[in-house]
Amino acid sequence: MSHKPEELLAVTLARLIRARPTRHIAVGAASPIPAAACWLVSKQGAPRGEHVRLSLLHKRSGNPFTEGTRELFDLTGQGRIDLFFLGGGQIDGQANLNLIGTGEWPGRDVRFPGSFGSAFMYFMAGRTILFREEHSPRVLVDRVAHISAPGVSEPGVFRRGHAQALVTGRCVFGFDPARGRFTLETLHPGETLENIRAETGFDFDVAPSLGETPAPTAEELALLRGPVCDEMLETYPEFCSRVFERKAAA
Amino acid sequence: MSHKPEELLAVTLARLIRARPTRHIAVGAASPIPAAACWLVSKQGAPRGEHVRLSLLHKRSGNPFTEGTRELFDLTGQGRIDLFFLGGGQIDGQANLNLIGTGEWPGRDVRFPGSFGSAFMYFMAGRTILFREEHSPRVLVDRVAHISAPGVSEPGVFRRGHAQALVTGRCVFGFDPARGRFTLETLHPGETLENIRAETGFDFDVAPSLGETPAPTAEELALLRGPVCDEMLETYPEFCSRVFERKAAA
Amino acid sequence: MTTLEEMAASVPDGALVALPPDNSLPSVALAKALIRRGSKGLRLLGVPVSGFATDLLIGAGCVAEVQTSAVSLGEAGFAPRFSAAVKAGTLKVVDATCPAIHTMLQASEKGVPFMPLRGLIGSDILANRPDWVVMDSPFGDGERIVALPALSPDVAAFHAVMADSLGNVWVGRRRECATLAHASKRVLVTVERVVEGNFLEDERLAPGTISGTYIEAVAVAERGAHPVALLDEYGFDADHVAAYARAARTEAGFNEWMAEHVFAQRAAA
Amino acid sequence: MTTLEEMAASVPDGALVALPPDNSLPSVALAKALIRRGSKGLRLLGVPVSGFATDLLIGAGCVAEVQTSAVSLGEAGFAPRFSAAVKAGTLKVVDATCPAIHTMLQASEKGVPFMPLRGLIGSDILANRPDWVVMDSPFGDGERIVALPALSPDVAAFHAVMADSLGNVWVGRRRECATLAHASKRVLVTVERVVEGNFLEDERLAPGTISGTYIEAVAVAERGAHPVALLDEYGFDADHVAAYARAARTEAGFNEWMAEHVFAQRAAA
Repeated sequence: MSHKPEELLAVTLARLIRARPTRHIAVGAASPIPAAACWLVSKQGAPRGEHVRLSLLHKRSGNPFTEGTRELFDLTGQGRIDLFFLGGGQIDGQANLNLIGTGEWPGRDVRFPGSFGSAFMYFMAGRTILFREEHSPRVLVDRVAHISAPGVSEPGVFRRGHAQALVTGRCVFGFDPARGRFTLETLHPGETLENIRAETGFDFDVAPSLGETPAPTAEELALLRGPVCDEMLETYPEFCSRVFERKAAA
Repeated sequence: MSHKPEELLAVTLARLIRARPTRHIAVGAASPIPAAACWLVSKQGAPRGEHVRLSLLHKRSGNPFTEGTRELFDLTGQGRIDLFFLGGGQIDGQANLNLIGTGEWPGRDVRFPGSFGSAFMYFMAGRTILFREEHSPRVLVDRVAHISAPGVSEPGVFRRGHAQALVTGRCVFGFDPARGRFTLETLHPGETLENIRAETGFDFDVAPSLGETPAPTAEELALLRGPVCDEMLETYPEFCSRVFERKAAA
Repeated sequence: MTTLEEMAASVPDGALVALPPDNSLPSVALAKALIRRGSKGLRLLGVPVSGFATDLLIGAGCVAEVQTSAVSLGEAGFAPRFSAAVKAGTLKVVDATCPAIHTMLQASEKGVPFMPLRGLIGSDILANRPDWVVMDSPFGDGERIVALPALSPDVAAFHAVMADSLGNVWVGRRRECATLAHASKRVLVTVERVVEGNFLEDERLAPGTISGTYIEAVAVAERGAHPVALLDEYGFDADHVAAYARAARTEAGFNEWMAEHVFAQRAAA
Repeated sequence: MTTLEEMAASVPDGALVALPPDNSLPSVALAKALIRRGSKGLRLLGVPVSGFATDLLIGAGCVAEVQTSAVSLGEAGFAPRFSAAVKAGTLKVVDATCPAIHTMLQASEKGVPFMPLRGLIGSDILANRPDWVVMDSPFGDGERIVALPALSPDVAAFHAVMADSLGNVWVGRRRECATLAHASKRVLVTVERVVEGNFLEDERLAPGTISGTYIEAVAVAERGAHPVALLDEYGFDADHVAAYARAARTEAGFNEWMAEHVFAQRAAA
């Protein structure tokens, strides 16, 4: 069954979510692909029988929080958020994130919007999946110009979680916080190890089992295009129209 | 015009309130006399043209707080409460308060209910009026058995306010935090300096101007028995019936 | 949904159980169910003070320790079974002051190991709290201030007006219950009723709602705060509390009151 | 009650002005009035990030400094006048992270000089904040943690749904506005409408109400959050913001947009 690249990414993220126990996911990024992945996990039913709770921060109605924007951070501080998604204008080989900008502080060359809650969430969520569609030496750099949120922390600094993986438009990297290094796990269709090396500014390890990122199954695609799309139409009409070819009722 | 002892106390407290700039008073104690004093100040109109805000913590409807019981303490921490009332199972000559009890900690002889917020409010309110109707060596002691809240603080400890005065059923003492001592200011009708010394367990100074606590004026009594009583009927029906001889509508 | 008696059975002996006081949605119904199940060794936390439900639990012998800023029946006076237990030395009392309890819960709510609080220095409350420490301001301005450790109750229990289909509960302006829920490991809520829908979708109800995220179980207990008031649902039953205060002056009187008002309820149920 | 233009006139040049972002009741109406009055040297605080109103004020030359965790137009992309000002070096940017801004305001709300926050260590945000200090846990457990100083804005401004006869304002679930109000020296609120009564007497409205205790002035500004959404009153006007984002790519386009959407409003009023 043919599928769009966004569908492959959503299914790939969903499999990473299901790989570990996950009770509560917060999705704060503007990107609809992590949201689709979370809804897919929710619609697939719990991998271990547990209910997966989603807090979608961009949902227009029924905002899950009643203490204002503070509550997401408090909730995460309490250890109740098992998984968060982060991206970055730059990501380096130690999983450091730069959401500030390039050039002299605070981003005199290119200024990104800013760090949002990353300097807290990356430490306090149970784990983080890094997601950035653009996979180029511009984004995946040897060393970020400025660290919004560090990939690893020294002893004495409380840290609950780290990056689980980095998913890009080209491949999936796993991350080992003890070694502070990424390992290339799977290649999306059409990619080669050589191409990944050329497009990646940081050094990484290669999994002995390196293979192709598994394509979505027919069941996964049916869920994405049906009930997942139903849930996303209100918040992401443009995405649903482009990827799933469905429009919200007028 | 004849008056009840409670009316003298309410008027005396009201005059102490009006003696200093006061924008916001919180009344937390169960005693209705400070509440009557606050309502009297409010009904008299502002001494300097400012509006006096009352937060009556025991008001049954229209509780002023929407952050729960935390808000009173936060409000006081912010410096927005100019005046609070405190009492004590014991009060000593340094204005230390004991709301814990007597005998071995935590009050093996007589246990009082506990400190409530006194260990914070006494430091953080703009000033405190101490009020205790019983004036006896049992209550006014040389040294409290346990300090719930200290009357004075050492350098390096943030303290916004202290006791302004101690009003009892027998007299009015002023308090000087720099010296940590009370000064007898006025005697209620029928009291003598000798009697106050006999009934007070702590040593105190005597104001050169020592005189009688001024009786309520006709205007003050009219306000107390009319509009002040109107405001208090819902919360303090027994008090209004006993002191003002008015009953709430059935 | 669970039943009140199942909810009580889920609270292990010895647990640190947080209860709001009489002006802030205590679940008197759950306190009575804990007594009926024969709870032992509970460590109660008053948020930030303690009232009627705490006196019942102490009198019934369920409580080893109470951490609180005061125990009182309000207009009805001292809490008689608390006073008797202190005098007898059968109850460990850990005194606090109201904002300190709020602060320790807020530290858990924010996921920080401690929070500072002004006041307290020079009070014997501090002198009797080895778990509270005086620190110098990290900004080098010479201020000494108390650092209070985060406190996370094993179980928080309160009585809300209503729950919805998703397990959200509505507590109105009693937002200390929200902080308590955020700070606690398990949250058990009794309610007057369960209604269809999702409070979080309603802008008028959402501000007084605690998300089901924090709630482990909800049980219906009609008039579950009685004799305490429940917002605008029902008022404070002063006669009932005064009658209790009179009866509970003696252990025999307390036991008689319990037979009628706590144990007879199960027989009737 | 005051007017919008009087309210704007009361904000002194150079003030530290806290503004909530586009999902949290910004007073776009007051931002426009500040531009019309020719405010200068404002120091803006994003609570905890900044959006449309901040980009307008920066573009109009009212802003010397912005302390925030991000400046963004959301779906409409980067904030164009913010980006231009950073590139030109005409704007001081003090970067923060969202929970740090909440925490600094909560410290003011509680009247403590600082509060700790986890995270942050190893981030260049911390390295660029000499006012934030790393401290050792006072409990001797070896944890290193950041202490954030209390932050008290000179002025907080937001747009509420309604005010009542006593100056209480209703913000529903956007309780960050309540913390902001508690933490700030002056609070200026625009509203859609003023209604009779006292929200604090109504158990359904009280939980979303900020007491008039904290509010200095209220002015009516109908659709005062537009183009941003206001709870269930009106939605986000994505077309309007996208059109702004396109126009404001250049200074000339921005000025043209301002003439039509900011300065023409006074002429019409």
